[in-house]
This record gives sequence, structure tokens and C-alpha cells, in this order.
Amino acid sequence: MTTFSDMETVSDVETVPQDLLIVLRHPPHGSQWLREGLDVALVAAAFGQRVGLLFQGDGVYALLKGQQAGALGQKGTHPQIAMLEMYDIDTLWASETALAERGLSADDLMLPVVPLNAEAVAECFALHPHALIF
Amino acid sequence: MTTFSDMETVSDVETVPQDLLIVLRHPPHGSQWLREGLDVALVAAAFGQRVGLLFQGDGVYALLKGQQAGALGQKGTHPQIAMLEMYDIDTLWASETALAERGLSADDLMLPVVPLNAEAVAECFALHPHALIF
Amino acid sequence: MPMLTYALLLHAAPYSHQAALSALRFAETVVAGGHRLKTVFFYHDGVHNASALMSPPQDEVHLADGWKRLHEAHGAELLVCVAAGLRRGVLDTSEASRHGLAVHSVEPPFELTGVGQLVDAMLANDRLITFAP
Amino acid sequence: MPMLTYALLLHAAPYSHQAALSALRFAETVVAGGHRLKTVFFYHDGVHNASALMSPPQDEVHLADGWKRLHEAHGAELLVCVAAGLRRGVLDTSEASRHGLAVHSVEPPFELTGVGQLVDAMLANDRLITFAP
Amino acid sequence: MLLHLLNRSPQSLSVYRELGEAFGADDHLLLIEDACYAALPSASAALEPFEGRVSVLAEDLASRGLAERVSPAIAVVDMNGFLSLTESHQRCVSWF
Amino acid sequence: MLLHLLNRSPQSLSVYRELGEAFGADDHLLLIEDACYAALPSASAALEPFEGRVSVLAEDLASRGLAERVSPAIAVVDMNGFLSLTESHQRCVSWF
Repeated sequence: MTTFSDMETVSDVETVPQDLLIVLRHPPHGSQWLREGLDVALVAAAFGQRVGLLFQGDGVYALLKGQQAGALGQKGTHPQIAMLEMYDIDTLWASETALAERGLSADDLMLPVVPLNAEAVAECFALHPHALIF
Repeated sequence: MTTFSDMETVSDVETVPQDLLIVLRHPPHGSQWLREGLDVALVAAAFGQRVGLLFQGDGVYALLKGQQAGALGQKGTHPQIAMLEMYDIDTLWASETALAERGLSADDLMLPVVPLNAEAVAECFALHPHALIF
Repeated sequence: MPMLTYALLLHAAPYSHQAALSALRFAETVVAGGHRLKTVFFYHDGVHNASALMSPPQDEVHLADGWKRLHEAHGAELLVCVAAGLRRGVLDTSEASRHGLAVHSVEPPFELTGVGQLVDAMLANDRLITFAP
Repeated sequence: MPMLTYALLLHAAPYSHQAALSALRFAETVVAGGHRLKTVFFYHDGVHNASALMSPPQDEVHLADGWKRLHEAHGAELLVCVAAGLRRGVLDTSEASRHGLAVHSVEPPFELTGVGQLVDAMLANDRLITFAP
Repeated sequence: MLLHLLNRSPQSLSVYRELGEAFGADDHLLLIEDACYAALPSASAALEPFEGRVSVLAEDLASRGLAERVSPAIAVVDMNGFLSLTESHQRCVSWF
Repeated sequence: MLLHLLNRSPQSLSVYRELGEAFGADDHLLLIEDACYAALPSASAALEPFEGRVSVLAEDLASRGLAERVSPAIAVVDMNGFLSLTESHQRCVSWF
């Protein structure tokens, strides 16, 4: 099992900043925030914008493996996550703190993410010309 | 200045439990929760129910002196608080922890409240035949 | 278990928070479990669940229709707080004409009522269960 | 200060969270400050601010009318996310008839549009300010 | 003997604290919706005040991919179990 | 150089923590709506990471009865000051 503490923490944002940073702070299913944030990301990408995603707080649960449809058949957000690559959204950052506090390792997640420490999260915000928080 | 730490903490609910307990956990102005909770309290009292109010968490800010109308003339909840007595709602409890953490003393509040420690808060819930949380 | 009567209080907006779905799912469980669902009271942003205009995608649950079915099959009364509804644009033909509006958004079996009915529902039923965002 | 163009993004439901009032208050400050308010985008529960049916008490601010005045006096475009609006019952005559509804809840100057217009507004304006519950 | 319903993730610490004040010795707590995340071992501190008297809703665990991750100290109940809890507890309050 | 808008009371600790991660050395924080309660001396711990770079909205303080209670370390600005902050900062993000 690869835990994030085994991985080298990225202390500066190695990946080239994108045109638009979408920050996802809410977990799936409980509210519509995650879905609507991902919708903006997918639409912006379809419009030719290069989009980076940053998962903070409970937002990292969006990446958890094994999600299903919810109450009364409510669609989850995992199909949107699975579509990211098709839309050329492959820049996925996550707060290292958020992952560690929730005991999440790379094996728990649907997609690979680059864990960022606090300094790198701030850099991520600073380098992007546009940012939207959901 | 009378601080709540000077007062004797009530460790059992001395006041007779009422028919209905309304628990107010949200501060004024930011959302409609406090207003709608107070509306239920006033309507229930008008219908002849004996109503007790319990202020928890940021709900204790409902009692702060000196509140005014808000953004774009939005009515505050302080006029509702001022009407409680007219509706014979005079059983006001507040979480002692909530008051202490916010540095609030009796002099800061519009109305006198009985501070309850955690054990008494639980007792308050246990003794009321009905409770609604806002 | 003897039959109990239930009232539900729903504060959550539809299609924004799972609580709107949780309430409907619980309501269906109540009647499937042999109990009587007497009253559903829509308050706060929960009043939007009564909108006759909601048009969700076909592969998503239609919340207002879900409540209507519970009314038709089990007689649950669907009460919308009139004060909360009016300011949010949730009103029936009679309130619409009273406010000079040519359009309305609430149709039977949803009924506009006062908060007093919530107090009644709490006192008259064996259980009151709240779903909030 | 040279004139700047502003876009606002409003996520908050009217009459539930102060953010709906904050957005309108900020919008009025923007135009009073000599800047240009180009676009207001209503998303999430913010779409309910576009309801032509809202009937607040006379001593409370009428939020939809407030936005309309900013459109009329300053040309701000009022864009409502169609996907967020449809499921919540916020739709214009054309969407209403497409969905077989005799009633509608959105009237000009509010317009239903896609999320792409939010992306456009973000790229085309000097500032984008978000108000959320 | 109250049944407490909770639907917020343990990130909303203040709700857990206020519920903690209100929780009586014979009460029970049912975690639904985003409160399912409190059933993970990593969140055990948030549930300490309620130890041994906590259930979590199976359907909401499953949709979040949490079914196999629940702390063994917590009972998993489905919607019928939720209904049973409301039958056996005369009063139910909701924390949000 | 970002302007961060925050509208939650310090009871919502997780928002303050996530904002703390994102906050750059040249950034500024404006407290509006229920975040005004963070401007009280009793809440100073919540604002430590942002020290010296925090303003609070006068109108929202006044409605809450907080005008005379603000911690002296925090600048009070009115709606025109809010507008000025958005003029002087090219980008603005909102935490909620």
C-alpha cells in the first residue's frame, strides 16, 4: 500500500498552472456543491480552458473508490470524476493535510493526485489567473 | 459586571419543563434559521403551548444587545426576542459553554438567561415532551 | 409493533441537499413499514419541494411527484408554510391572485398553511422527524 | 481608479441566507462606485433569486426587483443557469412549454443560459465576485 | 430516551459539540448522509462522547464507498433499521 | 495577491483551516456576514494565520451589535472599502 506519507510531498507546484483552478471542498452525495463544481470544470474544459482541480477538506472524499448511486437513485459524482480524463483534465491536486487527517492513501482513490502541503496550496492559488471555490 | 462564571451554574433544570423546547443554534442575520425558529416559538405560544428556548453555540448571539436592521434593511431577529415576554415565553436557557467561549456576560444580553452546563442541557432535552432544533 | 402516526418536517431545498431525498426515502419506509404518514410540513427552503414547475432530468427522481404519490396512495397531507413560501415564490393560485401574479407554483395536493399546523402536527402525531440541510 | 468591469456569481437562495442580500448590496456599490456591472450569474440555489413569483412582505426588500432595477439602470445581464434552474422549478415560458408546463417562473430581463456563460463572464470581466450561502 | 439524527460530516465540529451537550445517558445517535464520514476509524474522536450508542445508515455508507470502511464499534442499520429506531424512541431530534 | 472573502462564523473551523492553507503572504482577508463574529477578541485564535491582513465589514458588524466589540487588530471597512479592496486585488475568492 502506498501511503501519502511514503510519497514525497510536493512543496512547490511542479505542474504547470492551468487557466482555471476549481477548488472542491464538499463531499459527494450530501449536497450539490461537488457536482456543480465538477460541471463548471467539465464545461470550461469543453470550452478549451485548461482546468486544474484542487481537492481540499471533505472534497477529497470525491476521489474515494467504490462510490455508487445514492438515495432514490441519486446519481453520484464518481461518473463525472471518471470523465475528467476524456476532457483532458489531468491536473489533480489534493491537500496533503486533508488526505492525512482522513487516513486516505493513494490506493483508496479512483485517480492519482498530487498531494500539496499548505505552502504549495497557497502557491497553487497564487499562480492561477482564475479560481472558483465549490 | 456580572459574568456567568460569577453566577451559580445550574446543574439541574430548576425551571419547570415546558410543553415544547425550541433550540436555537444559529446566529442572527446570516441565515433565516433563527427567525424561523423564533416564529415557531411565538406561534406555538399563541396556540397556548408553554415554550422554553435553549440557546446553543452561535445561537447565543441572538441575545446580544445593540443589534440593528441588516443589509438592505433586512429586519433583524431582535424585535422577535423583544416580543417573547408578551407571548409569555420567559423560560430562556443558554449553554454555559457557548456563553463562556464567546466571552459573553449577563450585561451583554438583552434578556436574562439561565446558563446550563452540559449535564443540564441533556436534562433539558430529556424532560421536554417535544423539541425542535433550528 | 403497533401502528404509529408520523409527521415529517422538511427544511431542505430540492436538488441541493440530500436531506430532500432522505425525507422522501424515509416517508416511503414509514408507509412500507405499516405506519401512517399523516403530515409532511415544508418549511424554510423545503417549500421549494412543492414546486409544480420542477423539471429534473428524466433519470433523476422527481421530488414533488414523489410526495404527490404518497398523498394519493396513503393520504399524507402536504403542508407548505405560507410565510416561508410567499417570499420564496412558492404560492398557489389563490395567493398568486391576491398578490397580482398571473402565474403560480403550487398545486394540490400541496396546501399552503400557517406554522400553527406544524405545531398541531407535532402534538397530534406519535412521531415528528426533521430533515434539514 | 479606472473603470473596471465586474461579474457576480450568486449561489445563495433568497430569504434563506444573507449572501443573497450581500450580492445585491455589493452590486449596487459597484455601479455607485463608477464601475460597470456586466453580468450576474445565478447558480445552485441562487437561481431562486430570479423567481417572478417571490412575494416578500412589503417591509422587506424584493430581491428579484432589485436585480431588475440594476438591469434597467445599468444594463447588467441577469443569467440563470438553465440546468440548475430546471430541476428547481426556475424556468421561462419557452422551457415551460418544452416541458409541458402551463406556468413559468422566470421572466425577462432574467435569461436562462448554460454554464459556459459563467466561464465567459469570468474570462471577459476584470473581476468575478462570488456570494454563497 | 431520545434518538438523535445527525447529517453533517465531522468537519462540522461544532454540531458534534452541541449534540454532545444534549446527549443523555440513554440516548442513541444515528448517522445519516454526510455524517457517515464520522463512522470511519480516522474520525473516532468526534464520536467518543457517544461511544457504544451510535448507528450509521447502510444505504448512505454504500453510496459514499464507505461500506467496507466502518469502524467496528458502530452498528450499521438499513432504512428499516432507521424506522425501527424511530419506533423504539419516542422522540427524535435532528442536528444539521 | 488575492482578496479572500469569508462569511462563516469561526464555529465553522474547517473553512478557516482550508482558507489558512490557501492564504498567501500578500493576500488579504475580508470578513463579511457571520464571519464578523471572528472579529471579536474571544475568537482571535481563528484569525491568527491571517494576522495583520484582516478587515471586517462595518455594516455587517453593526447589524449584529458588534461595532463596539471588534478586536483592535482588525481594520473596519464599509461597503465602499469592500469595493476598494476588490479594485486593489485582481482576484477575489469566496469561502463559505
